[in-house]
Amino acid sequence: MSTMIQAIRMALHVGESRLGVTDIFGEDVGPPLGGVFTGSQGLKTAWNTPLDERGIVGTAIGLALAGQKPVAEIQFCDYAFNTIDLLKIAGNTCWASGGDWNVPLVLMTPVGAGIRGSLYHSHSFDAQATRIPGWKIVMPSTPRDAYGLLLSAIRDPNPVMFLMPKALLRVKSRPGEDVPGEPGDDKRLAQMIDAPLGDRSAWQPSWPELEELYIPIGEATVARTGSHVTVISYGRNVPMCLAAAEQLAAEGIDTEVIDLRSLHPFDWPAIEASVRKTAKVLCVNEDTEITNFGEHLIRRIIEELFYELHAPPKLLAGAAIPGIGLADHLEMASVPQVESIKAAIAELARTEP
Amino acid sequence: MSTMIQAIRMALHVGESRLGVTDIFGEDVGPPLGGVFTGSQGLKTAWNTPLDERGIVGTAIGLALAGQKPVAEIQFCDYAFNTIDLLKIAGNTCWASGGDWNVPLVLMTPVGAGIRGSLYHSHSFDAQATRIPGWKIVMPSTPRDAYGLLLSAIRDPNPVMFLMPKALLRVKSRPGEDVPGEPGDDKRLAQMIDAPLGDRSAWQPSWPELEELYIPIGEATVARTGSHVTVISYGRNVPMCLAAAEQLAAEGIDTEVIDLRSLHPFDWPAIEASVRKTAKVLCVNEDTEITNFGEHLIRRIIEELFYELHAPPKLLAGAAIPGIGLADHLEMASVPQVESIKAAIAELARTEP
Amino acid sequence: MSSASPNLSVAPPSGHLSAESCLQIYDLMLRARILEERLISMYKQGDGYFWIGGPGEEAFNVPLGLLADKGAGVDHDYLHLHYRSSATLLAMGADPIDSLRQMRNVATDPYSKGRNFAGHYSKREWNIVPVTSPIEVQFSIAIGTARAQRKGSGAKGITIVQGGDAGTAEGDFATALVWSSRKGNELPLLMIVTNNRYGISTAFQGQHGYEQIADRGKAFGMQTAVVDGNDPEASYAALQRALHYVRTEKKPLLLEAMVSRLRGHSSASGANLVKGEVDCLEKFEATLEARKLIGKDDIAKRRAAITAELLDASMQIRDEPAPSPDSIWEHVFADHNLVGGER
Amino acid sequence: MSSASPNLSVAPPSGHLSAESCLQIYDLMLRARILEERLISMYKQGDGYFWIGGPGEEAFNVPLGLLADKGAGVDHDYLHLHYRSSATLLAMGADPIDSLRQMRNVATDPYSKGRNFAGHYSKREWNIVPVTSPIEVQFSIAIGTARAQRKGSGAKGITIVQGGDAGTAEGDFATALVWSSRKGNELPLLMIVTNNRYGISTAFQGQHGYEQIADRGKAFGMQTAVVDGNDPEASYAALQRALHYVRTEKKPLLLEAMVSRLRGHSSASGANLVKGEVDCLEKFEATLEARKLIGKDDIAKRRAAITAELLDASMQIRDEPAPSPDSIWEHVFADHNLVGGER
Ligand SMILES: Cc1ncc(C[n+]2csc(CCOP(=O)(O)OP(=O)(O)O)c2C)c(N)n1
Ligand SMILES: Cc1ncc(C[n+]2csc(CCOP(=O)(O)OP(=O)(O)O)c2C)c(N)n1
Ligand SMILES: [Mg+2]
Ligand SMILES: [Mg+2]
Repeated sequence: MSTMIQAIRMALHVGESRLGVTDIFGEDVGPPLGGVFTGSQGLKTAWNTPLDERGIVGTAIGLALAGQKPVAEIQFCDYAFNTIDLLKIAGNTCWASGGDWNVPLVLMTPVGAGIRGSLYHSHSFDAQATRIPGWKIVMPSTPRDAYGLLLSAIRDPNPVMFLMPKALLRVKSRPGEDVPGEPGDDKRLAQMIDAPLGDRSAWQPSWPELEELYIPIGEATVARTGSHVTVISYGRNVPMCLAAAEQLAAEGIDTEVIDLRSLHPFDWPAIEASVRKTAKVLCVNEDTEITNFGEHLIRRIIEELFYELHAPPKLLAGAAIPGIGLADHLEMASVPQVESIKAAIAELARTEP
Repeated sequence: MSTMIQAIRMALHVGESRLGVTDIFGEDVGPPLGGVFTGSQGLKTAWNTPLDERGIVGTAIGLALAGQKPVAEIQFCDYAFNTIDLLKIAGNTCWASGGDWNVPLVLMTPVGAGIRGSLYHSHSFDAQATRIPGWKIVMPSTPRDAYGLLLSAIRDPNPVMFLMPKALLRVKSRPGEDVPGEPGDDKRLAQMIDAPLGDRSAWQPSWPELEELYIPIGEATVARTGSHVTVISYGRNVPMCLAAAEQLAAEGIDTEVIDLRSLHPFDWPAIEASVRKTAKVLCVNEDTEITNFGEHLIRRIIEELFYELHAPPKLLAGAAIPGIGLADHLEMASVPQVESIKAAIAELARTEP
Repeated sequence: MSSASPNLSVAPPSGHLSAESCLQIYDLMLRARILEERLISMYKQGDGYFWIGGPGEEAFNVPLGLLADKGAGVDHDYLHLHYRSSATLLAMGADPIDSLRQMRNVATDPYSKGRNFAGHYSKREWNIVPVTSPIEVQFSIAIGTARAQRKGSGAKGITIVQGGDAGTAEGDFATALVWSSRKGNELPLLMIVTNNRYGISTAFQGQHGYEQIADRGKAFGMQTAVVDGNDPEASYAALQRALHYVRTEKKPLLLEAMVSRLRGHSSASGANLVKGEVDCLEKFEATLEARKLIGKDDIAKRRAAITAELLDASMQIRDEPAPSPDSIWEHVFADHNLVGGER
Repeated sequence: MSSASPNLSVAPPSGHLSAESCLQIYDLMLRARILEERLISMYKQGDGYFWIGGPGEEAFNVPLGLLADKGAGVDHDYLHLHYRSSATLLAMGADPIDSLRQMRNVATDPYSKGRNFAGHYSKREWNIVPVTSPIEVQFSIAIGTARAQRKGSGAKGITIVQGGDAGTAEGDFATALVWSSRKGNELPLLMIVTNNRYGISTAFQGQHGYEQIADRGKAFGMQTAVVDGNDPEASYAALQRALHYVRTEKKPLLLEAMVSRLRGHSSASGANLVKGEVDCLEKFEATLEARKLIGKDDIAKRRAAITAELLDASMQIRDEPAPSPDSIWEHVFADHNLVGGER
């Protein structure tokens, strides 16, 4: 029963010990802290960079061009917006050089709301990320998926963005979501791989015997099967959609929840199969709702499945405002909540063709 | 018969001589060049900045906060992607301070393909711009609209982005598209306000007696009325859509073309009225098609007018690839052309409900 | 003359300030320290979600607040501050209760209406530009207010921008150096780096190629200075000199102040007392005692009085309303050009 | 020893290179100049959409190409070049016909398959990282290849990054200075600024606060040098010293080369001859004549021969195919880790 952040740490350990990862770096990623969310504690190749996101992304690109395997972190995606030009270069170098160069790097960054982070610790990055061609974009909602997607990202010869749902990083895995090889007992796991509080200069992690698991980039998973409405989501919103679905089951509404996991490329066949079955679809994400990735999913569905639909596809996303406010009411009113997801599903379910 | 770039120059002259514009600045914006597209020739307050887009946007924000009226230019929108964080700050300062501060600045930048600009002189910015809350976004397709929208942008107390369709900057206005007060004879206008070639240190423009014209931000215009299909576009693609419509008229297809002009806020009533009439809609823009602003328009149409539609709304946009290639075939295959627009309209027109 | 330091005599040759000035500064340092302690306990009691602030910077930030030319518009100083500037605000005359309101994110928070973190001040009336979480962007924005005040503009004010040591690695710091020192186009910009030798968990050591960050200004031919930010009198004198230079020459100056970080980075790292850091308040108390300007009992009394005052204040705001959900839609756009003087 | 300058003797005390070396350098400078002239006439004849290149930088860029350790991978030098680097490519052994192919944006263009502008080179086989249009980003990327070659890595190569003078105002230039000079974490990075005193239409004068851009390195405690980039022998010697230092110390060095911009910024400004700029080729011809190493007639002959050769080359590619519309979909993603050694 690992947490997602422990699963990420274990994947990085497998990365640096078996898959050739040479550098895991970013602000406060190295000792003593090992990442503001502890994701890089106890890793051999983790180091602290200067406070300069442009340098971090540039270093990642350069290391990749030099045949290394860098995993770079932007401490919060809220602070990646001064590097979009460099992210575009990471994504266009292979194409611009006519295939002469590839850029095998992984960029990790925590995203989303849910921790009362106010204006600059609540940003989503999925809409921005899916606008940068040449990148693969993944976003897990369980520890096991985080582990398996990160290993696939490390092995990919292209730039891969690994979006970490902030609010889920410390949530424990549910049965079946374990990392293959982790000890069943979570206290034990914590003793093995969590750095102690206080002085940790002498501390060494003892890693479990981990098996490699590669969740293919581009494969969604049906987190809940249902027949009335299809909900397409990813990251933090997936457990919310599942909770909403459970509550609606009592009201006789049978909801299918697709956890997209990969935003680019995404699993169109999985979406198509589900929408053909339910004829009703809701897209849920936290990013601001104007020029939003869910709008792309809806456009694609409209283009290809218009005549299958029994109701207009809906988007439930973040309010189109300049920031997410600190106070409870403000954050709650700005991004989808279980209640608003329930209401949207129910409305779709009740729509008569 | 001014060109769009002359209309922009005339608006900036009115801005600095009557509307309190204090600084018009950017790379090569001041003497001797007066802008790589000549947009700031002969202006009193135009000056050259260091080659630093972050400094340009930061300076614009600071000048605005200090109660000045800055008009900043990013030489090509392709080079604005290292400033997205600052653009977000321009857009969130009023909100973050609970209304304590406003940020009255205008940011101009040339956008789009059509000049064989290859990877870094062909970018569109409409999708990125509409993702930055707190900004108003305008994009003209005629000299007159450029003049009237720029004057409205200058007078607005908020940050306004003025997207200049590169490929239209040197196109002459058609009848009725003149700038109020410009001399009818374009040779005469050129003599008055275009800087001479070679040494221009002694040159002074002589400005025509210009009337002020304010095209309200948020108001679209119906560039062509029609009854079979609604085409929603802006900037460079508008003349293309009009050409396609004219050619299709011969085939008995009657196309309505809406020139959105303002992308945020946009004119929903104009869209609604047209779609209720035609029941078929095509959105055309040049930006990459994944997480594209046209997808927002389609989602809104689906949400509000689903049952009015006789065909699935279509998007014709830029290919989702890392860049626009230099060679003719490559650029043509990457962004909408008159032929592809015609085909898309015709397909919609022929769709049976 | 400008409204700066209205009731403070210029430092006499000895380098000591007058008794009156010392006590005023001490009182403000103490209030600032106790304010931060109150904010930290509010955080620990669950009366706020996040704390970040300035314990350890009072000896520098109080003189800054006293010496800045306070007011609205280009004839006064613009302040682009860091998130550790509570002492500067108090020295300028801010009411500490408003900091508590922001910590509690209530609708009455005058700095952000319950939207932003503690220490994220904004006050147009005093030219205090909204503090932003993104590190160092204030250095790119400050060149804009400074340009509005450049030589020949007729503006009487200057621009002051402040940030931490780690943040100087961002390109924005270089942007401020480049843009403020252009030959013939210099800007009246005082750049302040408060160097506490840390960026969150990352030590200065091993991240920088120079001994002092102030050295980076030298390449640009600008005036630079380094001051012991734990000494309020030295800080006062250094700021007075720096402000005088920037005000009269209308040219940039880079000032580095060596300060302490007494409660660690933020609540994320516990906000507990850190060992081995100089405490400017204790140090100044010792100085004042040695000079017989204050006694142990006065100190205890003042401390108790201010603590009680702030405890009352925190009680007073207990029932102030939270912002309403619908308020998220307010102020997305402005209807008037407030900075342009419209109402 | 490294493959650098295989057939060039080290500069003798006199500062003069051997006759053989001088003639080799001259020949390469001449070829580079004539190549650019050919590209410009192709542009003017409508055989290309845009020209940008290096007339006026041959005296510096040829020695750079000769001295760089050519090869693939961390044991050779990575080159993050500017868009005026044709002379460097030719000195490394590139075939000029490939530059014509890129100008004509034909499918056979080995640097970008008809996708990018002239002068935007890319050659993994020689560690030539794709030239990017965005100014200065190469300085943020170069620190990454340099890190892969840092002290202790065992890598034999170093990283060379080059850009113009105006571009140093971008934060990326500061990023390279900060990241390459971190105490104890220095990077083997040679930073080159080719200073032609212009950014498009904007003169150096009035945009910078220092006399020499190289001064900016001093604040970081790094080695700096300024060289007359119009003198190939001085440039050769300066590069040799700089490369030796970076190679052996594994530390950064900032080298500023004063160069000319003989055809203006690009075809956007006409690409015509500019008055009042030193022409390094004419200057070197005069030197070689004075040293009796070459005569007017040889010069005329060589010029005629190379001109004819390049004219033939431009004929040869006339009928090479344009890239197909569908090719836009190629190489969006890589199937193999080429940089990791996969085929
Ligand atoms: C652009 C950006 N990157 C990262 C962060 C996260 N962060 C917040 S404070 C901080 C350290 C700042 O250190 P320093 O500049 O020395 O200021 P100090 O907190 O020490 O006063 C970091 C990395 C941020 N707020 N902004
Ligand atoms: C980030 C960015 N901003 C603007 C431009 C447009 N531009 C192309 S070249 C140039 C001037 C570059 O001057 P300098 O760095 O001195 O190099 P030079 O061309 O003189 O060799 C500018 C502004 C660009 N290519 N990239
Ligand atoms: Mg610090
Ligand atoms: Mg130059």
